[in-house]
Amino acid sequence: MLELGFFYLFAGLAVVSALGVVLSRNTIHAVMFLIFCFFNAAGLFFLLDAEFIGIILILIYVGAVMVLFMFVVMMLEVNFAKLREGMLQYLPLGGIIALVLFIEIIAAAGSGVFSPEGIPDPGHAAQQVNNTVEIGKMLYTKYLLGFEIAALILLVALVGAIVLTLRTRKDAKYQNISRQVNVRPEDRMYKVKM
Amino acid sequence: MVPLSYYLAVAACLFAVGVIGLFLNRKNVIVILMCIELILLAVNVNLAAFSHFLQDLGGQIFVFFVLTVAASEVAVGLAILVAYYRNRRSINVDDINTLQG
Amino acid sequence: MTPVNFPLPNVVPLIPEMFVATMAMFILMLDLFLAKEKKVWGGYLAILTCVAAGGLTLMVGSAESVSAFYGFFVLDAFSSYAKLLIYAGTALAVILSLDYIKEEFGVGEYYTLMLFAMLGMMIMASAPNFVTMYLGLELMALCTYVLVGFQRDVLRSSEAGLKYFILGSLASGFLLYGISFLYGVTGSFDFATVGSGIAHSGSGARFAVLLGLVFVIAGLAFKISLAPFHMWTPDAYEGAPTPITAFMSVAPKVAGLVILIRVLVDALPSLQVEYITIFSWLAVLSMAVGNLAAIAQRNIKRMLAYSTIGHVGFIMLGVIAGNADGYAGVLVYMTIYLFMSMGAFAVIVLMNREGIQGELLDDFAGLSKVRPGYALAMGLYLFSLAGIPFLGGFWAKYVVFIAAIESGHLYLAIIALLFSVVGAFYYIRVVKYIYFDDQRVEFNFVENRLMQATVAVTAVAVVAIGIFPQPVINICKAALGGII
Amino acid sequence: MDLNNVLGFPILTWSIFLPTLGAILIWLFVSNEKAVRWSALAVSVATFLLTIPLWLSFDNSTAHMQFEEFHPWIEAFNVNYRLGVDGISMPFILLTSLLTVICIVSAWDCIKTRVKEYMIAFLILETTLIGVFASLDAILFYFFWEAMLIPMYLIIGIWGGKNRVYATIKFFLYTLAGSVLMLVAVLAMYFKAGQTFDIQALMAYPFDFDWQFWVWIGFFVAFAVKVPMWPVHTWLPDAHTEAPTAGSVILAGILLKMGAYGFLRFSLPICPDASQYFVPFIVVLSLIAVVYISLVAMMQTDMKRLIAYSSIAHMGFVTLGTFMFTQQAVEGAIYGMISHGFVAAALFLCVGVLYDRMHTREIGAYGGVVNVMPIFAAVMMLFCMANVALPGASAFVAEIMVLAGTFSADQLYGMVISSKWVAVMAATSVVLSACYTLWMYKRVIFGDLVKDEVKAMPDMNMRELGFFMPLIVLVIWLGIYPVPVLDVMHTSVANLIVQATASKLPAADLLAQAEMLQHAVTH
Amino acid sequence: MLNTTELLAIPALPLIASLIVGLFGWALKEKLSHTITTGSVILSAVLSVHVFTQVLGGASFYGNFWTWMLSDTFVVPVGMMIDQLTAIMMITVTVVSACVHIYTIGYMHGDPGYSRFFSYISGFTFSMLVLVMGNNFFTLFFGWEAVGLVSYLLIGFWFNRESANFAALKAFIVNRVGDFGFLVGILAIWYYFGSFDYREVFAAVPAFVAQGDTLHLFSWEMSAITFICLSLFIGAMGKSGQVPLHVWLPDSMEGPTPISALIHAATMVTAGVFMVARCSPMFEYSETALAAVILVGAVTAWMCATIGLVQNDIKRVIAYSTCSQLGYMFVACGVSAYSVGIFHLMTHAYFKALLFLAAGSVIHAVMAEQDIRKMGQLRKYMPITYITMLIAALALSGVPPFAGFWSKDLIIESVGVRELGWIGDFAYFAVLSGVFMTAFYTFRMFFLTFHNSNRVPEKTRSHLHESPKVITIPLMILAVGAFASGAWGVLGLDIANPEIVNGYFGTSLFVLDVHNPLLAIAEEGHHAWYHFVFSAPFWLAIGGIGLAFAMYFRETDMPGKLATAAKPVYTFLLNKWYWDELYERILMRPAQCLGNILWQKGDLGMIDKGIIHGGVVGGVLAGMTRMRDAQTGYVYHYAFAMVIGVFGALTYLVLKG
Repeated sequence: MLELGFFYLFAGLAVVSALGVVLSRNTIHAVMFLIFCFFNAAGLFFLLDAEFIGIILILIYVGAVMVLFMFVVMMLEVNFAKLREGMLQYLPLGGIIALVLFIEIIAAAGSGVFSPEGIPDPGHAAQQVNNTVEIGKMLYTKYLLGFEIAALILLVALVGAIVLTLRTRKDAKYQNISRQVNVRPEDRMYKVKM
Repeated sequence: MVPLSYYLAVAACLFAVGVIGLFLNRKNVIVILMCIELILLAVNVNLAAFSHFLQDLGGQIFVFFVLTVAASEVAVGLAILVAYYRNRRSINVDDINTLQG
Repeated sequence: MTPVNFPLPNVVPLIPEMFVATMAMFILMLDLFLAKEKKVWGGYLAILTCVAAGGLTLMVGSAESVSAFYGFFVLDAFSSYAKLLIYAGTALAVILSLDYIKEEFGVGEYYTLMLFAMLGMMIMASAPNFVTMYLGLELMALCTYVLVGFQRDVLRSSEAGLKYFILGSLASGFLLYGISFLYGVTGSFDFATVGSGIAHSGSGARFAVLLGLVFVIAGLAFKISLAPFHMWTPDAYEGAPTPITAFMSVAPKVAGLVILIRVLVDALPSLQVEYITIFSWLAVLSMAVGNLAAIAQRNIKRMLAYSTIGHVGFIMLGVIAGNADGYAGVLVYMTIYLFMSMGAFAVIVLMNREGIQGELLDDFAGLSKVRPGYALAMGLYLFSLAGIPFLGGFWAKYVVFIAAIESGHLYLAIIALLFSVVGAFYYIRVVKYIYFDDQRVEFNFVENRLMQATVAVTAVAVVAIGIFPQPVINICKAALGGII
Repeated sequence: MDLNNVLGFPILTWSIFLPTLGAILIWLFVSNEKAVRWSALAVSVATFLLTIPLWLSFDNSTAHMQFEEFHPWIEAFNVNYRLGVDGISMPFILLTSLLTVICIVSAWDCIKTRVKEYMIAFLILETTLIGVFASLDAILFYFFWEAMLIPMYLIIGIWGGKNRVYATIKFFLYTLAGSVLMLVAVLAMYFKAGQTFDIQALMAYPFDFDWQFWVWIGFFVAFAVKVPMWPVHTWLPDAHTEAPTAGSVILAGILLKMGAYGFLRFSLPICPDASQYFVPFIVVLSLIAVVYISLVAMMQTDMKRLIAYSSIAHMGFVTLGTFMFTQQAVEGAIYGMISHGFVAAALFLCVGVLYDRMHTREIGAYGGVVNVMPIFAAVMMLFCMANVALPGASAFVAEIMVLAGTFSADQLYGMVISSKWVAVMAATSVVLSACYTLWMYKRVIFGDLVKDEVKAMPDMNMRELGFFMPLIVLVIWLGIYPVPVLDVMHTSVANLIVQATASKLPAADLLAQAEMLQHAVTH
Repeated sequence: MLNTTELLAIPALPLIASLIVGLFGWALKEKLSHTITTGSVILSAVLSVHVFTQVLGGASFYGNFWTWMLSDTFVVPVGMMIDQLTAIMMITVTVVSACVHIYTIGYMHGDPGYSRFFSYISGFTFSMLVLVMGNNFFTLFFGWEAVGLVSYLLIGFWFNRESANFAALKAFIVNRVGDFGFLVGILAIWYYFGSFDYREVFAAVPAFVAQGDTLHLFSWEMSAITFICLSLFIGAMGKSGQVPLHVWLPDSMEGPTPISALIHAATMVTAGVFMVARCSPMFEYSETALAAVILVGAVTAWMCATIGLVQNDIKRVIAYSTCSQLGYMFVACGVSAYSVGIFHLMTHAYFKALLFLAAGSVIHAVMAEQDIRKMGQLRKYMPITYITMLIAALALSGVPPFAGFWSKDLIIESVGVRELGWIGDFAYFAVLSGVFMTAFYTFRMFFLTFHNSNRVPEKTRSHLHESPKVITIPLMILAVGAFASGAWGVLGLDIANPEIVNGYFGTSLFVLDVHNPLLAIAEEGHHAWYHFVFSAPFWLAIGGIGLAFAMYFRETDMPGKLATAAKPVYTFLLNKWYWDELYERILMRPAQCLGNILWQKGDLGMIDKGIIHGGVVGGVLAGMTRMRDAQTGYVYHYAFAMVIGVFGALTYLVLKG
């Protein structure tokens, strides 16, 4: 019962704050809503015995990604957005389609195969099973390839982000590695005829 | 006990909010990026729920990968956004239309 | 804590992937140590990497299907052939970049990202499950987002990157959501297990399975620019640096189609009726969008973007056919399309001046009088794209049409052929500019031997395949042996 | 595979690819314009000489394919490189190789820009045209059929008149749109007939009526556009008007024949029942071509347009003859195509001669040409009279045979009126062709010399006379002694008629179809 | 049997001459040109006479030389058949042609197209000979078309004259209308008889008629033999200038006068009569066709005579007279007096050629003036022309003993004795009144030219002189024919004698006994030499001449008064019954209008603009615009499209179940 209560709490807050992300006029508020949403989602993960995922959601997302968001929002000095008429204009058709799609998804979610008869609740795992250890084992054995690729993805993201945003400012001094490597004695030292 | 469908319904709500936010949004691109985060969060909730109910750790590991990728995406996405902002001096979604037709 | 035993998996099938990853990182590092005028070495190295990877793939590849990394990687003839196509597409795109990407900053990163993108495609081609597929796809996608927006000082490049990124993320979201449902029904990410799981799932799961099917198809359709998931294509093609446009027009399509076929064949075989219905609609829509909207274009990159959409519509006939001939047709089509598309972009890049010229149709006016060789080659590509015989494009269409007719989709073949007539219009209109009109602007060609060789080789290939298509068809049929 | 090739040497392959080979050599090694002209001429003459043994060694007594060649091409789809000719296709190959020579000579001085490309385009065009007539594999046929579009598109587009872009794109798309449906029909037959593209095997395969019906329509669209039949003919006047002279010559001389040849090679023998079913339809379209188009031709103010329309009218005769299923009509149709190949070609060359001097095709711009160009006037008179189908000219033989064959076809399949009245209506062409041809001749050639531009026109030179000479000889020779040419066709046409009149349907189907026809007639 | 080589030489000689002069005329001197052609034609005339004498002796020829066309049962041979009918046509053609050749030497002297002209008329002689000598319908048709071609070329000989070019075009096209019928007839013959050969076809006719085949067009029915004969007769109408296809013949006078004489009077225009006579074995079995022949012939004979009354152009008067006389010939054929028709054809050839040549001589003298109102009193200047023309005029008017009398009288009698209902009555009236009018207009023309007052303009008056010998000698030769051929025909060849069947013609013509008017005439015993004194035609002719004498011999004001008094009639006749205007209104303009409508509205409007540009291209462009507009550039629209895609696919699958 307690679990259900927590579920409703987390789920409700997650959905409400998700709506807040979409509806708030102030981007900063939107980011804050998103952070809150993630917190609640992490709560749901805990309810699902997925402690590791829940923790990294908070650590990585709230700790790093959301900060990055906030950083960009601040950096770009975006004005407070005005709601435009355009939104209302598209709302009827868009709303209907989204609604029907939503109902279809809900119908799928509630379809027989996912009902308690289809998949009975396995209950919560015994305390001695360490979720993080199990995940670690899996990551380094069965899912090793995925893990390596994920590493490459992070590398690519790093390179990509740098290549797109790093600017050489005229008023700052930089180290030019290739010039340093390619330097020749003549460049640095020249004989002065006396 | 909370049935699986409940989790899926929550995920569906998050997904729907994300999608609606994506194409009804007229504010700025950052909100769109956040909507995408919502969609991915919905996926994660789904996967975690399935993982728990099927007693299969694979789902959680997939969530782990999704989170990794999502973080990378955010990094790249924000970088592109910054580059765009430098050129256009705006991140209003209605301004992103020089390429069309 | 008990020590965990980490057995070393069989890495032999992954040698090409490992090699490419290593080389990509090596180029990234090397770039730091190269002087400005020598940065282009990174490009040459990237070309060598592609070639060497091709050699390695041929070495490790076999007709039998080899599985590695606990079934997270599969190497068979199908994936090997797809990889060869991807190498060729990447190598040609790199060749086109040699003179295009010249800024002091980011040259090494550019080639690195291209190689990483290629790596992503390679992984996609070899993915036997959704995890590998997703990660490969994202590796490729992230690289291409960056590459599209690579000209960070150019508004349309950034805009293209931004749009591509947003929509690509959305598509990933769709794909993941679909995967999650399939996982929910079957409890596995492995294609084969998912396939049997769906086959044995009861009617109660039907709704969830259809949901998964639709969302997975939507996610993959985005990658291959199938309407209505194509909207990013024209904008991204136009905004991206031309070599990247060339790159995107072939290699990711190959990877996308290969993974699509694998998903359909292995994971969704019991939903064939459903997905054929969906693809029929999407194919017709793609042909309509691609061939009709292309007529309105003045920018040749944008026109070729729509043309790609149209071609994907045609290619889908092979997928819809749903048999070995159809899938082989897809490979044949992509092989021939590789040459046509790369050749056409090579000419566009050769005409490039200040990043702009060579993009508008008007710029091609009178080309035949100034550079008859380029004009001839371009004419061949265009007629080939239009599907006129003695050029490869004819057989490309032929193989998918005959597969569609064989499987009873006569009406689709007729619709496709009628759209191909519409499509012929905008191709021959370019020929009109090249051959019938007088010169309007000064030409200023890039003189690059490798690029000229690219034009020559692709033109000869288009003609040679047009006259003797048998080898290509045979190879593609053989490549398919692994999966059907 | 038992090949029937008395020469024991792949003459058809050589005939097809010699021009391309020549074109490649010219492309690679010849740069001087004059040398280009001479070498192109040499290649075309060599091709022509090479095709002559086809005639000389031809066995008139058999309807089997001759000079056959066979090589597997694309085994995956059972597409083969299968060549061979019979009495129906052989004359067209000679017609092609001869007209190409004339085209190249006629373009000698008129084409001043991009001579090399022009000659190469023509030689490649020749390859595709001969290929069409020599193919015995449906895909090979289609291959050449479509490939023809590329050189023709360039010829009209690069060297054409003022409105050439519109004309050439129209031509390209019209014909392409038609042919793609043929491709569908061919591919559909492939699976139905047990995975073969062999034309002879397709002829033998008993398709049921529904199948024939749709395949026939697929073919019809392709061929009707090419012929061209009303109402899909409007590309032709435009293309003809804008094409350079030699382009018009080859267009009228050969390209139009490909459509009717297609009817003979595909529609009739492969879909005999559908062909019979569609006879009334074809008859109506053909009569429209004869009457309607003739009236339209009369009102043209542009000479080339007028001749183009006259070509459509004459091709109306050809399609009429093709679908009459009588020996005379079919032979007349084939003969009509050959004759029209020469006559229309010659008329376009005549216009070309005038155009080279005045650079206009407007009838009104001329008048009194005979005063300054008497030889030309005589030559043009001859071809105008041939166009009118006066006895002694080749066109007469064709026209009379078609009419005779039509007259004797008797009860047409599903027609309300007997074929005699069809023949009578078609015979109005006797009057109408005279009206438009001679009226044009009168306005251009006769009359007083009042226009200064006309006064300055020199008569034909030896080169011009040179390319008219063979045409004059041929038109008259074919007009007064057509028997050798007809002899070539007899057996093949007789065989064709047997194929086209023998139903492929089982008896029960035939009964049902007869009832359907009865139904159609009574309502 | 006749000598094949000789027979082949008769058409071959003019052909060869024509080709030589035609191809190499530019290199030949005038003298060489005319020597070659004239020589060959004279030679062929001599050979023709020789053949004729042999035929008189009972010889004949029948044979094929080669196969023209061959396809299954469609066999077209080229061959010759020489019988009495052919022989008489041959001498008529070659003799008149020879005279015209000689005449032309003088007449066309100095014309820039001199050798071309000779080439044409020699070619014409060849074609005409092929026409008459052929042994099957196709050879006939070949000659038929060839003479049409030459006629076209010769009418338009002076190609700088707009009117000549127009006349040539008109002649050709009107003839093609006839040819259309002829061609259909030939095809029908082949279809029903399986052959083109005269002998085979004619032999099969009785059996065929007995079999009673019919033709249907919807509910309309016609017997096959009538269909064949009417089709052939349409051809004859075209070639022989019968109403309503007569309009080209008067206009054909735009050509040089020698060819008016040769082609448009003596030979080519009579080809229709020849053909009907040749096909007598078929026409005899179709009452309908014969009635049509009579009706058309009679209408033409009468109508063209009325037009001739008021014409002022000397050649036009003669031309209308030609039409009219051709009408007589057809009437003769229609009443089954084929031999008489051919007889009139022969006599007419001589006197009409003579009239034309004499007129040409006059025109030559008055500097190419053709209006008889600007002539007069020429008798004094050109006596030979005067006398020969007088002979011809008398012959044409039917005054005994000149040639025209014999043949025309027989025609009128033949019409008179046949009982043919209203058509016969009308024909009788037409031919009788025609005699009066013929005599009147002939002598009106004659008096105005040679008598009356001298109205020749001063300028040309000094030029008036008799023509040179090359012109007058042919006149004299033809005058002999015009004088004597009639008597020779009746008395020498026994043409009117029904006792030997058809007289001279023997079996070459076929008449059913019940039809044969000559039998009836013989019963009535009208063939006594003096009977003409009691016959109406004679007095009508005298009356016509008398009226002309009264009105035109001296200058009087009678014609003017008459014209004013009957102004509507006069105008109506002067404008030739408005036939040209009628055709202009109901054929030419509507055809052009229709052509324009079909072109502008049909081809350009409906097909090009409507279906192609409007429908197909318009559709494609509309699709294009729609597709392009969908690509708005807004990322949310793109996302929306993806959502719609997913929504659509999912909903579709869900609804489908």
